[in-house]
Amino acid sequence: MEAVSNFLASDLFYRFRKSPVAVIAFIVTALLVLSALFAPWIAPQNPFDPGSLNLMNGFSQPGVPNQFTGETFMLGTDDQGRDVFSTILYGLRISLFVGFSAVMFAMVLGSVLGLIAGYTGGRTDTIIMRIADIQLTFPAILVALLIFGIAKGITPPSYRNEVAIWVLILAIGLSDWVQFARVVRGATLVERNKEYVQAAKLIGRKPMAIMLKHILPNTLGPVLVIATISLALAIIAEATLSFLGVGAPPTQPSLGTLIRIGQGFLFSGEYWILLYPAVTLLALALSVNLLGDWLRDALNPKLK
Amino acid sequence: MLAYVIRRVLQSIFVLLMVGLVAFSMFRFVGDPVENLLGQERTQADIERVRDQLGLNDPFAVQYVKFLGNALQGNLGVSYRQGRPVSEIIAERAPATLELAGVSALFAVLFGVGLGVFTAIRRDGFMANFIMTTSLIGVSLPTFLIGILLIYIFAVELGWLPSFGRGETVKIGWWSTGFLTESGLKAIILPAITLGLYQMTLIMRLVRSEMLEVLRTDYIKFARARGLSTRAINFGHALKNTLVPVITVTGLQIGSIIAFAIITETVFQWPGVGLLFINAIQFVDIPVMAAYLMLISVMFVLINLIVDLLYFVIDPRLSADASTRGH
Amino acid sequence: MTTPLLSVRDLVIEFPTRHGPLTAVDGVSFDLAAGEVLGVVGESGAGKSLTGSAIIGLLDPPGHIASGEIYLKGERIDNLRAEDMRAIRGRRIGMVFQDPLTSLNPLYTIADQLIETIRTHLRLSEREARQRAIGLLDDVGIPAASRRIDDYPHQFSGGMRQRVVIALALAAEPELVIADEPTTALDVSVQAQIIDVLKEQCTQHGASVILITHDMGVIAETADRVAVMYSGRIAEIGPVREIIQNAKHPYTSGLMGSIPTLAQEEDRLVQIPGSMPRLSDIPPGCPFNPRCDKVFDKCRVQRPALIPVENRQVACWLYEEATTNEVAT
Amino acid sequence: MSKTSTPAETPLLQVSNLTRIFDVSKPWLNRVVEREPKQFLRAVDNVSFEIRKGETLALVGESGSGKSTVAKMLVGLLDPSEGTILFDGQPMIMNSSERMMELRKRFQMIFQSPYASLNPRWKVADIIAEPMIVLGVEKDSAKIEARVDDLLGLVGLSAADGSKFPHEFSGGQRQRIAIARALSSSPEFIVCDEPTSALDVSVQAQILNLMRDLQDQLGLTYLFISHDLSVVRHMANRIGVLYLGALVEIADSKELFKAPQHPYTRMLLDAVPDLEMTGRQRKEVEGEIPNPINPPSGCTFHPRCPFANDRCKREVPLWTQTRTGVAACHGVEEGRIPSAEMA
Amino acid sequence: ETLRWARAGDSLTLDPHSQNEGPTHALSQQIYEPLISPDMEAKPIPALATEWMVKEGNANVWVFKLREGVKFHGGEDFTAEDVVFSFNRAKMESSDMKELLVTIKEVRAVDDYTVEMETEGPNPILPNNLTNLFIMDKGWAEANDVTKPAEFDDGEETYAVRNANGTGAFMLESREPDTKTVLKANPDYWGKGQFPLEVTEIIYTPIQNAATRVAALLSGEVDLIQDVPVQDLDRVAGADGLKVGNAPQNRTIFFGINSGDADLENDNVEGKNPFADVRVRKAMNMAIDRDAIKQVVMRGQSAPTGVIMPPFVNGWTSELDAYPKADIEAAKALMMEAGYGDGFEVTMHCPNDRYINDEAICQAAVGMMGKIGITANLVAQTKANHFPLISGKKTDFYLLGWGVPTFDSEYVFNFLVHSTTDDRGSWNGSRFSNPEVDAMIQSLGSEVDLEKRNETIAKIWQVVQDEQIYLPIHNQVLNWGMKSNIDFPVQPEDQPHFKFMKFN
Ligand SMILES: Nc1ncnc2c1ncn2[C@@H]1O[C@H](COP(=O)(O)OP(=O)(O)OP(=O)(O)O)[C@@H](O)[C@H]1O
Ligand SMILES: Nc1ncnc2c1ncn2[C@@H]1O[C@H](COP(=O)(O)OP(=O)(O)OP(=O)(O)O)[C@@H](O)[C@H]1O
Ligand SMILES: [Mg+2]
Ligand SMILES: [Mg+2]
Repeated sequence: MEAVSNFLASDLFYRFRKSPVAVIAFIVTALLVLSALFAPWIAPQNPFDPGSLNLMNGFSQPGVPNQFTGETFMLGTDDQGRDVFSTILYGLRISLFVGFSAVMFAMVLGSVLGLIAGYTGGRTDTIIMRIADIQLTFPAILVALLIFGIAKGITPPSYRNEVAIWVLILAIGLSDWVQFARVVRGATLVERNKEYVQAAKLIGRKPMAIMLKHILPNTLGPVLVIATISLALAIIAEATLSFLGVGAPPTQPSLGTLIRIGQGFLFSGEYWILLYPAVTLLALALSVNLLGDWLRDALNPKLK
Repeated sequence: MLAYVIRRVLQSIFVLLMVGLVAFSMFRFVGDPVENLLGQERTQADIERVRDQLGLNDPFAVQYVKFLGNALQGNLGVSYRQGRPVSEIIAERAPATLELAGVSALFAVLFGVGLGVFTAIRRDGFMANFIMTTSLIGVSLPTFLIGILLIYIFAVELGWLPSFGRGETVKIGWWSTGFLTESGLKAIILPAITLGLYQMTLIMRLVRSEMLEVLRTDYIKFARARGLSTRAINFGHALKNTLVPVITVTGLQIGSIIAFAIITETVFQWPGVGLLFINAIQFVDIPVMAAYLMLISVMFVLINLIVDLLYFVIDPRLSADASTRGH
Repeated sequence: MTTPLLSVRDLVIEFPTRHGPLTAVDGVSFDLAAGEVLGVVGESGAGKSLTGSAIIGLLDPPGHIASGEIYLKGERIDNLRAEDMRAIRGRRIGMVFQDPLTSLNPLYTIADQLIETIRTHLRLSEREARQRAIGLLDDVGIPAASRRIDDYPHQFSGGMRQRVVIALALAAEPELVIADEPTTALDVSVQAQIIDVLKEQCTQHGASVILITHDMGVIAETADRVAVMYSGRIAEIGPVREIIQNAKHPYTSGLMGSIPTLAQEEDRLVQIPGSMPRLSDIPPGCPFNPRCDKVFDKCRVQRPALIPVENRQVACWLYEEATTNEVAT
Repeated sequence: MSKTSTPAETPLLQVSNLTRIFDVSKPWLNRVVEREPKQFLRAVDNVSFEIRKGETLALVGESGSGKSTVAKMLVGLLDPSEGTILFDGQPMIMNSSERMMELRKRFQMIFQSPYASLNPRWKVADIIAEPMIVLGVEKDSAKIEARVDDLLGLVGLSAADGSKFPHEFSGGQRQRIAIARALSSSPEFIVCDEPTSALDVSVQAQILNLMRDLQDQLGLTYLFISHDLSVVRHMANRIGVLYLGALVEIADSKELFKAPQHPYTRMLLDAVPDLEMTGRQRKEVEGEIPNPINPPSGCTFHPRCPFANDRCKREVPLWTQTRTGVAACHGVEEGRIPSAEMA
Repeated sequence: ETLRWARAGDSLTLDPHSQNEGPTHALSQQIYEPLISPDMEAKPIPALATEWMVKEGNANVWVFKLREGVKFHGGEDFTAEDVVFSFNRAKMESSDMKELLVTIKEVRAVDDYTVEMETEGPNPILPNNLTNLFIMDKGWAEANDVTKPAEFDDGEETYAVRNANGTGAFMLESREPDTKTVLKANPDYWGKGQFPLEVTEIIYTPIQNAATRVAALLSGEVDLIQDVPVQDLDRVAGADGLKVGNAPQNRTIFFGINSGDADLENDNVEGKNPFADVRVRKAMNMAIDRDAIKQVVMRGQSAPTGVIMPPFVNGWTSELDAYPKADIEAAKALMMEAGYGDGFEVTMHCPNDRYINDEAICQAAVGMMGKIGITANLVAQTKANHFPLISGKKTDFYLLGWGVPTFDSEYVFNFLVHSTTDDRGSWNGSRFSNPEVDAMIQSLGSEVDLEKRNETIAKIWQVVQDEQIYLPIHNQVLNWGMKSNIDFPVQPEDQPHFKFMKFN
């Protein structure tokens, strides 16, 4: 309770209220996240249950009754007769889940490695940062493609669908940890020379305790900013990967997969299969990006 | 500085070996090349014969050592798909990718730095805020969609620019360039924008925030106190200091431009190494994939080296204690 | 009376915040005669730097002059257009900042920075400007100036850098130099050298100096007059010697007492209880009243203006009767 | 009174031949390519002194003279390259043994920056309680709470301040919190590394007064580090002067100011601006501190010393007993330095 | 006139015997010629051979009369020597065409313009196998050291990969693989007067991405594209100056189901194989709504079928081709009867870059299976990953397409119905194995009595249909988009022969 009222009184919240862009971005993000969370209750159809679909509903125009079945769909249907609106909600779920998990994974991995590298220094630092360099040599989509390749090779075919999402998360997360590691390492290098760390060393605190209790909380600001912007990136990365055929399975499409499917109908006039998922993705990525942007400025003490 | 270069080169070699190893071990999982090599009428005996010929029955370590040994002699093997030496194919395709990446990078850097400086100087202006917000649209849609939309608008609907390929090219030695013909120049516009848009946004935002940071430093304040003109301060003092961190990121970004060319090249049927790689994946053309990854790493390493050397040019402090960098 | 070189009248500097404007400098007025050295002391946050920045027109936004006037040789300069003010900066008013490490652009040689400054203000050729630059460096005591001028800032030690900064501030022979804590970042043994150079150079060029510092010792040795600031206001202003030896304002005397000295050995230092109020809750009346041991009712309600006492001015109700008549107007 | 010393007891701290060498060489490859040897920086060079129970020893010196390095070695934040430190007769070996944990309770440190020395994410009460908990001084949480309140009161803050965060306090108040933290494990010996140099004079006076009060109250022993001679004079019983890592003079506080022996000590005194307007004729201070990586030969002060001769350039001076204490100077030893009584 | 031609994939090599693959043959067809060539309706017509017949008195020998006065692009005369050389080359180990020629024991030149081919036994359909067997010039091949097709371990590019010297209507001008290939009309072509030969230059560019390919046609940058996505047909047909041509393709799309194994790896039924029960297979067949797939997924561009062969094939009948109407209720009842009333779960494998809308077909099928309680987990992946699963017998439920280049059912049986042995049944992912059927299939190879042979074929088909070994979906329809001034029929094998192209 106190925390809430503290937050409401804080400068951060004040600046938030004063920034219309941030407020709008926040509302859009919140709406999208909530509708993804409650998709099963909001969506008129479960598009992930193929048995419940009627193929004849395919390519229904938004708001116009289907010529064969007479059913009407607010945002139309796709080539499988899936309600585009429901599919967007469910796809949003997948995209957000992949995005969140990938960023969490990258964040934890990167922060831990960065913390260790920055605090221990010396050889450990060199090794970790060299690994980071190698990682950077492999641009994100290559990492993802390769991990996908490996996963395909080592998982039995029947589990592919189940692991596909986790592989995506791993692939995107792995290509993203370096920036967390770098930022945390940089912050750790600064913090570890601060006198409060020396005060803790003086009383015989173990390095682990110093890293976790003292240094880590002080590196969270920039980490949070990167995490936000990474979230948008991860969602886009998932979409890009699906273009290369390594995204979510077609029976459980993410927003990216929907766009990949929909782009095939750009010339044929079934604009809604592409347009609505694309607008949703744009709204999501844009508002998350704007939030991240705003947060970066707001948390930067030098930028007031 | 010499020591620095030597160290970088040693590190690069290590990186390349690692990349080679990683790449090589991963390819074993991408699929079975033999299936694609033989038509649908092949027999089991054919499969065995070809596996043998390709050395796919050797133990992994033997394959890797063979690969490395050959690679060191500049022999990257023969493409399964085209039956031609990979080095030759790469040499044939690299100019297209390099020209595309070059133009994209130029586009990204020119506009990125320009708009970044503009938005930093006019920090609270309407235009600046507008640019800042709209620029995010460029990074909020996947590249392939942007490419397809551009094709739809500029090739199909307006008919102004070609939708695919490089147009006419001219050979200069082994290098084929699209810069010397009108159709070549027209053809590069859409792919370059598609590819560079993301990097442009990134550079622009980075330049802006670095510039804002620099504009707040004491030496800028002191420069103002000396009565220097706004121009001299913004462009002479602030911009140059902004460039130091911007160069690193730009270097890294150019690397990923080359990697992301995979998607742009697929969308625009741009005959570069990215398209080659995608074809290679579909065909499990292992020698081509390996060569491509090595090429990307070499480029990355090279770009990073150049970036690091640029630092020495820009920042006089570094020549004094080069040793402390990179640690 | 001759017009003073610089005249600051009721300067108010504000920062807009979510809770309304914060007044960081509140009604500061003083005059500075040509060739005079005015010391400005006060605790951190008292508004010293803001006052200095306001004079040279370099307040960092969102800080701004809310009211008051600043005159340079009788000409009002606080409301000039940006371009006109730029022409004054460096040419007529020079500035030296605290940290020589960060005041110089690390990517340009000393020569670049000096020549750029000189040529911005004076019509000189590149060669003449360079000649002049070398001369300036010589003057501020940089050995082998003609050789070292092409070095980069990082090749100089802290003290040398601060000499370069002084040379830069004096490059166009300004009439007024504002030095904001020019020695704080330097070593004890170098501080004295820098103060000497600064003073000597300004005297030579006939420039007046505003020396901002919180080191009373530096002021004692350098300034002609001193202004003691507290909570954005001047508490007391007058000749250095008198203020140090016989401070009138309770804050000033407390301040003097709290400085440990080499000469006398006291068991305890004089201690002013509490600390300077934050800008957001400056008490009504005299801002010093909660910490003052001589406080009385009036201090808590009414703000004292500067009251001339002998040949100085004090903002304290203790001295009211002495000059009631003059103040009443 | 704190300033009356009792010389008979064994000193609380005995430091002998303490040396710290930093390896500041370039990386191996650079040295090979550029044909440079390894480079070492003797940040602290053969320093010996003692501190008696209840007294305050001050170390003064310019930036880079090794003051902080000495302090860090004393509290175990840095390992000495050579030399020994005896605390109450026991050697300080910084490991996590039981004995060392016991020893750790007995000394503490106050740092220079009141901003960096408190973890901004911790509440003040937690900051103060941390040493107690980690060192196992107190286990019962109610008692810890009570002691935190006591400590806050002791340094002039209120118990309610414990639930705030550091950024809600002014610099002086933060330094009080830092002092409270230092006191929480009830140490006997506190190393103070420029505890007031980041503070305003009026606040400095409060802190200095507080520290002296605490010393009287709790019988503390201080090693007080500062570059400000006036502050040192106010706080210390004895003063050691460091130059380029080496102690050049140790003397009783009063004596040192009255009759500085080493030319460097004199120079430092001369550099202090004169608030009293005594009209004392100051000598212009010569030059700046040399690069500690390549210190001058012989007596490292000789390039700036007005009394230097050939011997000073060649020979490293040894300790000489002076009228007021000890000093390392050929001139003092030879008696060719004119006496410089201060007023 | 110049023709700008695009399709999804490029030819892999110009060496005519290295790759037995559609796009590769499509390009080679313009430059090289076989003895007997398919025309635009895929009917064999004389090319380099003018006549062919079984040798009188020896059923094991075919005689070919060669066209006289034909010259290669390099100016060399075409003779029987070249035919012998080319056939021997195509029979080599490293040739990809050798399987089509396994039955040929010897090829010999009788005189300059007569060639005899001796087969193991009587081979009535040999000429059908020769339509993609191109003739090279012996002298040219020897001079350029390309007397055998490239090996994979050679490490070097052989000359024939990027150079060509044929007798065809077009000559190679320049080639950048995957990018652009330019052909010029052959001024000395023997067929002048017989064919329209209106195209003077062909610029061939592969464009992989479907949207880009269509965009290129819509924006007028190319004149003819193969592989028009079905959803874009209307747009292309409706665009000014463009039209769409179509033709049934020689390829059937169907699902394979593993009915042979005792237990399935990819299902959730313990200890037994639900697909082993023919009722389950029948139920699955009934659950598939082929009309809906045609209507929605294929946009009308497919011919639903009940048998896994296209209509061109010897053995095809309209009865076989007939397919049941989807009947979920009946299918469910069958499932119940088989003891799977509650359904089961199984993995379905599908390529996503091989056939027209392959992934979408699978998705639709997943939904249809769902309606009778079979939960199919769809794994859609590239062909490079998909096909090895089938030939490696690692998938139980999969999509496959099959074309019949020989236009004879035997080809289908050999690969898809015969049990898997060293030389047969390599694509039989159904694991169906019946010794009697195997024996019947083997007999087809040497049966000279065509009537008897056709009877056997019909019998085998009956088994295939009764046992419901496969679930046929449809025959693909080919669509080519082109400028409306082009007069050019769509060839059922997806092989354009530009010498037939006319402009108006
Ligand atoms: N950008 C700002 N926003 C809000 N308050 C500000 C800002 N800049 C300065 N202040 C406030 O203005 C007051 C005066 O600041 P100023 O820098 O003039 O103090 P000073 O006397 O120079 O102190 P110091 O000795 O620390 O340099 C301070 O209380 C400070 O907190
Ligand atoms: N970790 C380190 N590595 C290398 N050199 C060091 C290190 N720590 C200190 N030094 C060097 O040792 C010398 C003494 O440093 P120290 O911090 O003890 O000086 P100081 O007297 O405390 O100075 P200050 O007044 O600036 O705090 C300096 O030259 C410094 O550069
Ligand atoms: Mg200030
Ligand atoms: Mg120190």
